Amino acid sequence: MIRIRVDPAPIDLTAETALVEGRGEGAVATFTGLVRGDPAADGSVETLELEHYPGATEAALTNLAQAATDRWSLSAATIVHRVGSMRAGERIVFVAAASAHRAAALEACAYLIDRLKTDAPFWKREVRGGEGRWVEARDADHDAAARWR
Amino acid sequence: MIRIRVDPAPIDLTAETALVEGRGEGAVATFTGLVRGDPAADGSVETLELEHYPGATEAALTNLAQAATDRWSLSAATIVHRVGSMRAGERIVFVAAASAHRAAALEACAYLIDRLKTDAPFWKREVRGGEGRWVEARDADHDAAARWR
Amino acid sequence: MGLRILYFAWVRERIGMGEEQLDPPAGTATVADLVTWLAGRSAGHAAAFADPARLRAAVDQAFVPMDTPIAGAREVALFPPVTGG
Amino acid sequence: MGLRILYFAWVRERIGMGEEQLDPPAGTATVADLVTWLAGRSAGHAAAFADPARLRAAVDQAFVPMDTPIAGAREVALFPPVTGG
Repeated sequence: MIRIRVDPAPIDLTAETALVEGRGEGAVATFTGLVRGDPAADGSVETLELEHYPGATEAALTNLAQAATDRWSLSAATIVHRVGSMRAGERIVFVAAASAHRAAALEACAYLIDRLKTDAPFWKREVRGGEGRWVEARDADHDAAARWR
Repeated sequence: MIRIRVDPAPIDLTAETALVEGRGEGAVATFTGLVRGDPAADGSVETLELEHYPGATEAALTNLAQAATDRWSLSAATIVHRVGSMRAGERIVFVAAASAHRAAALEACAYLIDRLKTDAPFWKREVRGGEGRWVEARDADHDAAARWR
Repeated sequence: MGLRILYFAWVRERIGMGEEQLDPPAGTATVADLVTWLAGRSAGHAAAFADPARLRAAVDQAFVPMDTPIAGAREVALFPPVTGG
Repeated sequence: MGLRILYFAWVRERIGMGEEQLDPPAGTATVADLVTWLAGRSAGHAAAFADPARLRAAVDQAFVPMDTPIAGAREVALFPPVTGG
């Protein structure tokens, strides 16, 4: 099962987890990214806005889930990414990998989130004190993605 | 936050996840182990029975969660393990790690489940076709735990 | 027909629109050539494309390097490095 | 007082009980010595301890090697390799 969802609605962890666990395999690994308040000189993050490239986003995430499924023989690979406006503490992204083996599920989960950071067309804008600022890409994300090549 | 629970009741993923996500950090990694049907010559697993060493189990899991918290500066480390009798598809174990950084959460999650397999006093008994059989320990589990030393 | 050109994030904001349909002149061989041509269209375009090192591209929805040919392409997207997840 | 001895999984099943309180004889210095002595107590004990390579131990709830001294210990547990998770 490959499940890709790009949606302005809050991520329903219970429903997403049930889909993955329902595949009948023994090992499920997940990663959830949450909006951080990240207090700074110009205040904490009030809202985070996620822009994406409709069509290309879904294609990139599908490719990623398929690559993980092939590499680790997954029974399920899920990527759910929220778009639009969200607040501190809310979920931005949820990825899950199910496999018969725990090492495969754990590695595939790390792969999905590492590659998503560099390979999917999303852009974050933080609003602090009423002022928006586009988040800069991090070199560390490229290093993390590169280890899977 | 360190949360350890050894309980015959089903694992409540929604409640456990809420506790971990409530710590205000940006990255949450989880691993869930489910009872596998594992069809074999003598039938599929009807029930799985988990025996443990009361007192020593909780101490071992607390030590493990504390070690992960110290090593990866976690804001939350959760280990919930079911004991008693359970059926195929049910959750045996849930571990979660929350951190400001995704690599820390992912690594700590893998550490928790790898070390749990060798360091906590649990024993599994599978019932197939009405016949119980104690599960043998796997060398691969020791190799997986050893990489964290 | 023309080429569909998409902008995202601060590239979109500086240009002041998310999309335009254009016919690049003959000799516009690569994404980089396209960017050079687009930079001359307005002050907003110039500002968006002032630092090519901060720019990324997709041709027909696939991420590509800037020296990728655009012959036959239907859609080119220009944007900053991605920051999802 | 005596020493509290706990058995788990198939060790418990073969012995036919989960726990006993015993006074090991003088000279029972290590966990391995204790196991040797226990093996003589019944056919069940002998069956449980027939293959020392398949046996693990904890002294006062901490996993230990078989050559660990038991002087001063209050509780010794004997069991197969663990299989949780």
